[in-house]
Amino acid sequence: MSPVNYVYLAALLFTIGAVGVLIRRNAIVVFMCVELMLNAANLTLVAFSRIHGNLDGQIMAFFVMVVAAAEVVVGLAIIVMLYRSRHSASVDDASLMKL
Amino acid sequence: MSAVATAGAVPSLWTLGAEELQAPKIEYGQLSPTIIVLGAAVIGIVLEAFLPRKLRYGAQLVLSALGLTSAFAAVLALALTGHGSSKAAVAGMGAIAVDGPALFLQGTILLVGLVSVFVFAERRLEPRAHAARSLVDSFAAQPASVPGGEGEREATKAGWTTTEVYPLLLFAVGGMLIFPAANDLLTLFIALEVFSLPLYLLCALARRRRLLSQEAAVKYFLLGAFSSAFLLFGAALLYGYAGTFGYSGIARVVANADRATSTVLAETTGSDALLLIGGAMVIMGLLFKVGAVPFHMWTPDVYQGAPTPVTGFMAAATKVAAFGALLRLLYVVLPGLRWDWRPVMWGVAILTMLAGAVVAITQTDIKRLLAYSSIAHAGFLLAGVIATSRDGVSSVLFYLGAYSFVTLGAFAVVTLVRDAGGEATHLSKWAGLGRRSPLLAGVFAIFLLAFAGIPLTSGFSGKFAVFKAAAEGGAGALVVVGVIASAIAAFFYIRVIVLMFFSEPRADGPTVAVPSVWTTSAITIGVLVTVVLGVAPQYFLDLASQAGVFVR
Amino acid sequence: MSFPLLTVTAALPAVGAIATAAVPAAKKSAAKWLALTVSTATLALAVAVLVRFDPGGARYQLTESRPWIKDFGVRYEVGVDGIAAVLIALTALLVPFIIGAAWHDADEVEPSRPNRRWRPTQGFFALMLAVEAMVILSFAATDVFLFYILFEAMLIPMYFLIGGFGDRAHAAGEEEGAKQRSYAAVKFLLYNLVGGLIMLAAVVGLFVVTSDQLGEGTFSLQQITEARADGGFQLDTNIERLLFLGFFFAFAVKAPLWPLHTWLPNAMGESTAPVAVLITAVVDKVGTFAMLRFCLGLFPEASEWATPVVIALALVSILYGALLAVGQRDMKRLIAYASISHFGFIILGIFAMTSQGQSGATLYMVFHGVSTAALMLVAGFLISRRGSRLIADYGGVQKVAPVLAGTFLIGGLATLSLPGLAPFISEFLVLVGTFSRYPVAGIVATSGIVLAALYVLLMYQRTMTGPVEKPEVRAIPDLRVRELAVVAPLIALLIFFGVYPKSLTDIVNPAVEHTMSDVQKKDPKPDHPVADKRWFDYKPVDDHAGGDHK
Amino acid sequence: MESLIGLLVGFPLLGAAVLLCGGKRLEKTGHWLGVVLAGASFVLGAVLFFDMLGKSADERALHQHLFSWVPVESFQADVAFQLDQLAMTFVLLITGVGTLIHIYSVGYMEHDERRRRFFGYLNLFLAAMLLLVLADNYLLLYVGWEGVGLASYLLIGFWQHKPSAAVAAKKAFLVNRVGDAGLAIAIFLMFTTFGSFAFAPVLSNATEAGEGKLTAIGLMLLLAACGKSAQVPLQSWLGDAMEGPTPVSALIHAATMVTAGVYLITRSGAIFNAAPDAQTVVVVVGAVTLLYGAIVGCAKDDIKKALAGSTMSQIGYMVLAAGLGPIGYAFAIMHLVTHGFFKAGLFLGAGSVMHGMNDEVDMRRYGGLRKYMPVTFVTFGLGYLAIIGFPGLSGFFSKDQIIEAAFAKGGTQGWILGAVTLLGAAITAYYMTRVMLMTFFGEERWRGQANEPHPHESPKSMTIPMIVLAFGSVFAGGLFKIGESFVHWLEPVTQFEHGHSPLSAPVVTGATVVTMLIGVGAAWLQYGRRPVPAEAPRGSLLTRAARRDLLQDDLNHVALVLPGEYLTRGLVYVDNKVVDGAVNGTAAAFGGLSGRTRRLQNGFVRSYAVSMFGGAAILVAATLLMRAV
Repeated sequence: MSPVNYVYLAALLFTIGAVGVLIRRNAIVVFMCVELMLNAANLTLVAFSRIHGNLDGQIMAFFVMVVAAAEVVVGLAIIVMLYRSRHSASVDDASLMKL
Repeated sequence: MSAVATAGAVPSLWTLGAEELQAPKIEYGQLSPTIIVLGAAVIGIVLEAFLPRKLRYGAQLVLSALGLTSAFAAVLALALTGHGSSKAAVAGMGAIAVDGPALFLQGTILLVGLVSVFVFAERRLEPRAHAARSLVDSFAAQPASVPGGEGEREATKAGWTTTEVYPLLLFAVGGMLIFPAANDLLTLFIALEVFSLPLYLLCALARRRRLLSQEAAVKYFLLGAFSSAFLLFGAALLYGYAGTFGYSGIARVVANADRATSTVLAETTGSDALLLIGGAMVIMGLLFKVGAVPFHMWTPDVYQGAPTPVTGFMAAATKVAAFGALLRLLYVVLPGLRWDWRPVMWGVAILTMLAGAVVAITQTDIKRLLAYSSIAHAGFLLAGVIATSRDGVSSVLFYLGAYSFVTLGAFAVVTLVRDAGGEATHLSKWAGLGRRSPLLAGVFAIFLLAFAGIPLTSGFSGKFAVFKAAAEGGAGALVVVGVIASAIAAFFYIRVIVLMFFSEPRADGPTVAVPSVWTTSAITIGVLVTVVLGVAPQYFLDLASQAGVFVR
Repeated sequence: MSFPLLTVTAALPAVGAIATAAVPAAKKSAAKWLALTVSTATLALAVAVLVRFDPGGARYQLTESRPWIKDFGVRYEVGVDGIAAVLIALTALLVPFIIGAAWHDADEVEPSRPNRRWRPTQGFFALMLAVEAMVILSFAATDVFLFYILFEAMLIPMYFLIGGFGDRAHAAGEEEGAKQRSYAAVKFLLYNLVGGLIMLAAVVGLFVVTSDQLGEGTFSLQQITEARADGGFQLDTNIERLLFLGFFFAFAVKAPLWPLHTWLPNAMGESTAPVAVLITAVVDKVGTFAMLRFCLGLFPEASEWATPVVIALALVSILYGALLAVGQRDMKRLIAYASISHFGFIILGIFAMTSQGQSGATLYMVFHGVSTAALMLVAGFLISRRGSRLIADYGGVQKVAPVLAGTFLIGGLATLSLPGLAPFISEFLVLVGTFSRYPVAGIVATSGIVLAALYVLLMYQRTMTGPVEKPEVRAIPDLRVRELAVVAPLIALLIFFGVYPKSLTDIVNPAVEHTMSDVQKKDPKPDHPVADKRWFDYKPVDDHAGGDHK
Repeated sequence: MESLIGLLVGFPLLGAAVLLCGGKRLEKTGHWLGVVLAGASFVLGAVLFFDMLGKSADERALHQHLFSWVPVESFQADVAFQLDQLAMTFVLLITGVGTLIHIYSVGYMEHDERRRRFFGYLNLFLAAMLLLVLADNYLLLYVGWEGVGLASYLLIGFWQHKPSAAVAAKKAFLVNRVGDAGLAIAIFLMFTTFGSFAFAPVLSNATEAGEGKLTAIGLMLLLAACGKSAQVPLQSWLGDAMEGPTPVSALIHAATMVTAGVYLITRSGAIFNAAPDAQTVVVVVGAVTLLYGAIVGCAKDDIKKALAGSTMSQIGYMVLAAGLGPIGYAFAIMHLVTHGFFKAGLFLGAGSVMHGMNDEVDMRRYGGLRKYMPVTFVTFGLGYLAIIGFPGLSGFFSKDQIIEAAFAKGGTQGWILGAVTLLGAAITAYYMTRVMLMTFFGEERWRGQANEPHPHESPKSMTIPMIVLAFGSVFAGGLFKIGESFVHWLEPVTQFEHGHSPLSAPVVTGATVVTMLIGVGAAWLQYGRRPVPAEAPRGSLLTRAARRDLLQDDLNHVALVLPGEYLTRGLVYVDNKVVDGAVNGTAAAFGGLSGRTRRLQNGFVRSYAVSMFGGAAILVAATLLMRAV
């Protein structure tokens, strides 16, 4: 199987993630979709790393994982805070500021 | 398995021989500004853990100020020793460029950070917590507590303050220092996250109107994460195209230099789709940070909800960092694609200028108004970016410097106009401010006039520089659109001035708090920079134009 | 470098403005006297400029030049030709009178007890001096960029003068008055700002073309003119036209030219009379001056290209302004529309491209300034007495305040260009200059003088004559000494220049010649020129030389 | 001697300045200052006159160059005076009659609290009028031209508390302005044609220019003359101008200012001579006005308005004569001078009557006044005889010669003009007899009125000027006629040709006398034999129209005033709604756009994300598209 297919798969994942961000209401799920997008990127990186035969992509993937973890920390903190003050994790409820 | 796999020479982390590892060469001197700031941030965290509550404020303040000042001194030293021009080089194994634009922007960011620290440190505005004698600042007593809940009340009573904001600010500044200097996509992404994550948190820390603050944080975070995913995916595609993350490497591939030598490259570069899609997505990530239409929608909400000192810092510093990164990306990585991205950027710039100006007309909240104004200004800056000339770079650099101080000053003024509910940001409450406090209103009017680009203010010099560069770069039509947008924008800046000076003060109008020396000095610096860059900009134009060359 | 007279002339009121603003709250009248003293001293300096100016000398004199913003090709370059010198003198002349007339204008907005922060009187006079400084410097600027900066920057103090210290005599009550006032101020600022921003695009464009052709971007008028004379600077026709339009638009807003004029009646109506004078007599002159100096000087060919349209617009302005003046019920708006009509004449004179037209236009700027000042200030005195701007609220003032009515009439007569008063000279020159190149336009414009008589006399008739029917009018006192001291010298000047305009034409003519050579135009020759035009070259008409004596 | 010319203007100007700026201190004595300065000007004029008489005809013209006035390139205007025979004639008339009327006014305005100002205006008028006739170029003439207009404006509206006076003053100025515009355009034309507008160069080179140009100049000058001299179609102001104090009517609106048009045409003779078409128009204007004025004069019951109609008519004669060219100029001026005497006298008489009749002006409320004011009656009667052309009196000589010259025009034109002038003479006799009869004869209709007047003779200061003018009315014509002295006096300036009338002179004279007698008879039949009704009868259509100035004002109202008002109102609307509306509309449009656009900012994160996603898609697509294109 050509590694290129992994790239296609990654693109699919990325799209699923993006669409998930657009259609899901729950902040946690939205956030997970973002993570999905990051992972799609990881997959792409690894696949291209394979294709190009160098390590850069793989190293990048590690960095991305770390960053994603950090993002989770911050993100969850914020989402939990939101949940605690509103008793809802729906992103649509957080729409006090508009226009 | 494909041919590549069977070649047997697939390097991986597991097969890599230890003897091939070379110790990375780090130019500590050239990276010192970043290292100092990040170091200070780490120390800040440590202090936070070990110092008693009472001492934290003072210690953090000194540490931040010291860290930023010494980092700025380091930048100065680097610039004076020619690292901005003749000795410009790529440091940190190709990760970070130390050149004119980088140093100029780092200097600007550090100054902005320093002034922001001043605004953060203001503790005279909020009423004292009655149980405790301690003064409090604009940040939440205990961010984790539920708004309006028991925990919050107790924390407030106890007079707690969130001194973590200083290390957070330092981390953000650290990330921002790297961002415009990042010389490969990996560093770019890391820097983006390093400065974004603290900002998300800072947004959530307002003492008053915590629901809005939290909402701002959520929105900023989700959308920020969303956009960084795009950036990352774009980076991955670019990597797929060029086989490297390094800017110069990609640029070489784009310029068709390396293709012949590599069969793999010949395959991946066979179609430019990877390059174009990847480039567009990376640019999109940066445009998000810049606040360009149609990636601007977070701006008003976040600017409005975030604690005003944070808004000021974010509005000024993020813009500087993001434009720095955008410039480097477009000028170093994608100059070969100029004919592809220029038309697209034209569209974005025009949309941004017009949308920002038009929507601002009907705003009723001063912070949202300034947010839309910042969108319009992003448009003007994009006009300079599109010039694709050295003049374009230096004009954008100058504009950024000028703009960031006006913004800081303006938001600092906003922190002072208060009523019982905290800051009185609704415009109707600003009616007649000129009667009650002519000095403050006058200062704010100067900032507004600078935003509007009235001559003898820094806004005018900046705008002129950018338009000049754009016109010379053949973007005369953009100048015309810019001029029209300026005219529209003038309308709402003037509206605020009218409100302040020519409307009768309301009986329940806000009071103008008398600030401590911190905010005063921040505003003073803002006014000084605004006027000096307006009246005698030549020295700074020289600086910017010397700093107008990227190292490749 | 010799003594920088021009800089000092402009800087003195600027410094005065700062000093005035700094006067403590309790010392209101000190601020007034300081402002008056400074403006009078400025007048002395302006007279020195006139005296040191040698009409037979170089085109620009008293020049100063130092680098300012190298990156933008900007220099601090000032210098005066005859036109500028005369206009600087006008500005410096009018401001003391304006200050004198405005002596109590800020009193009404004073807070009931002195307030350290809110000092309207100080602010009012400081703003006036600031405007004066900027206007003077903009007349002296020979660098386009420097001019542009002042052109824009002077809007700000003007804006505060209009919006902050408006006319309290408002029919619809205080609140509505405040609304109207701020509307007027915003309108003023927006119109001019939009004009200025469009000009900014053209300024940027000018930089680009100069840097393209001269190697280095420059805004120096002299440098560009010289380069063009050498053939080193030739603009593409289309670009030149675009740039011209950008500049012209801004000046046409400022001047104001139909249909960009509607800010003026609002601004003049809502501001106090002295500020209205400042607008129309001083600040707006920068617009017409700039047409003469920059549009014609920088873009001669485009100017010629645009001439038919500009002349048509000027004619429309003349008639339209006059007709609207006839239809006004508000005295100050009437004078504003009259000014629009007069600006039409000035622009007509400039674009007629004849010596008479341009000399006439220059004189027109000066004389219109003085005559409008006289008329408007007296109108202001009247309005402040009765508390109304509506013409219908008056009637028979002549009976109770004959001196006021007399000065008002003289101001009005000057406005309708009665011979013997200064504006006649300028109007006639403009008309004759226009006629000699564009006869039809000349004739159409001439019909404006009939309309001028109509609106002036109609206003005079309705306000000053007739029986005194209203008790408020009966209580109107005559002019006070201060007010007479403001008006009398203006009237004296109107008469003096009506009789002896040569004192000004001698200064202006050489400058006009230069402008004419900029646009490479010559006056049209008469069809049957007579050898010499002076009577003393002729014998008295010979009784047998009559011709058809059969 | 030259250097004294300026003083002619200077004396009254000084008087005006002193009187108008002098303030209350001059309230008591100011009017005498006015009289003295007017007199000084007259004396100086007389001195210059006798000096002039001592020279040969060719050397009589004097010049005084004061200073260069408006020099701009080829446009060279000087303040310079030219005193030749024509100007001298006017100087004497203006200062002479002017001084008399100053004296008269001392008495007439005795009870007016603003008398000082009145004399200031009168002096101002004298100065402007003298400037008008002394100017050596058209631009300076223009100054005087508008200057007299100003003085006229101020004096008509002197009683400003009367709205009618204020309106009349404004109307006079406005109508005059139309004429002034004509003069201005004439000057423009001269400048573009000759490069000059001074008399000497223009007039001596007039023939070099094309006839078309000259016709245009001539017509424009005629327009100016029409305005100033109340000729059709710009005559409407003169009747209303009678709102002014009577001395003003006598001086300005009878003797001097209104004749300035005749002066202008005569002065510009060289231009008209070379432009026959323009001359024809001049003649037509004169003929029409002489009939118009006469008809209007017949119908008016207001004594001053009747006289005003007469003035128009008489000036019509002069204009007609001036339009005849060199055969008529001298007679035009001659009639102008004699008319100056008798018309001023008539007006002063009318003023005297009003003075004794509580300022009543309606002749139907006069009657039988000859017993009460004998001096007025006699002087007025002499003026009356002079104006109707009673043989031997001034008017007879001057008018008769105009009628002769009209016939001498030759051809059909000559016959028509002759007939018109004769008809005019008859009507003149009719309306003047009417005035005479209604005022001084018949029943004392003023008796029994609510506010019964007590007619009495006027004081000396008023009667003496009337007597002096009566002398002029009687003898001036004869004096001028002796040896054609007046014609020879003017000939160097205006040229003179003998007209060749198809009718011999005695025939014309006879016809004139006969028509005059017919007019007198008709009037006597109507107003002498029968009692005059105190209320005006309805009258015929023509009478009613004539009472309304032959519908002139109505015509103006419909043709000019109403459309003007609509235009003005319409423009005010346009300015507010369209011009301003466009701008406000643009602002509002941006506001609306803003309001609509900001709704996109709906507060939902997911919508923002959609926008970003869409934006990214577009960005990518656009980039790809750019490559594809």
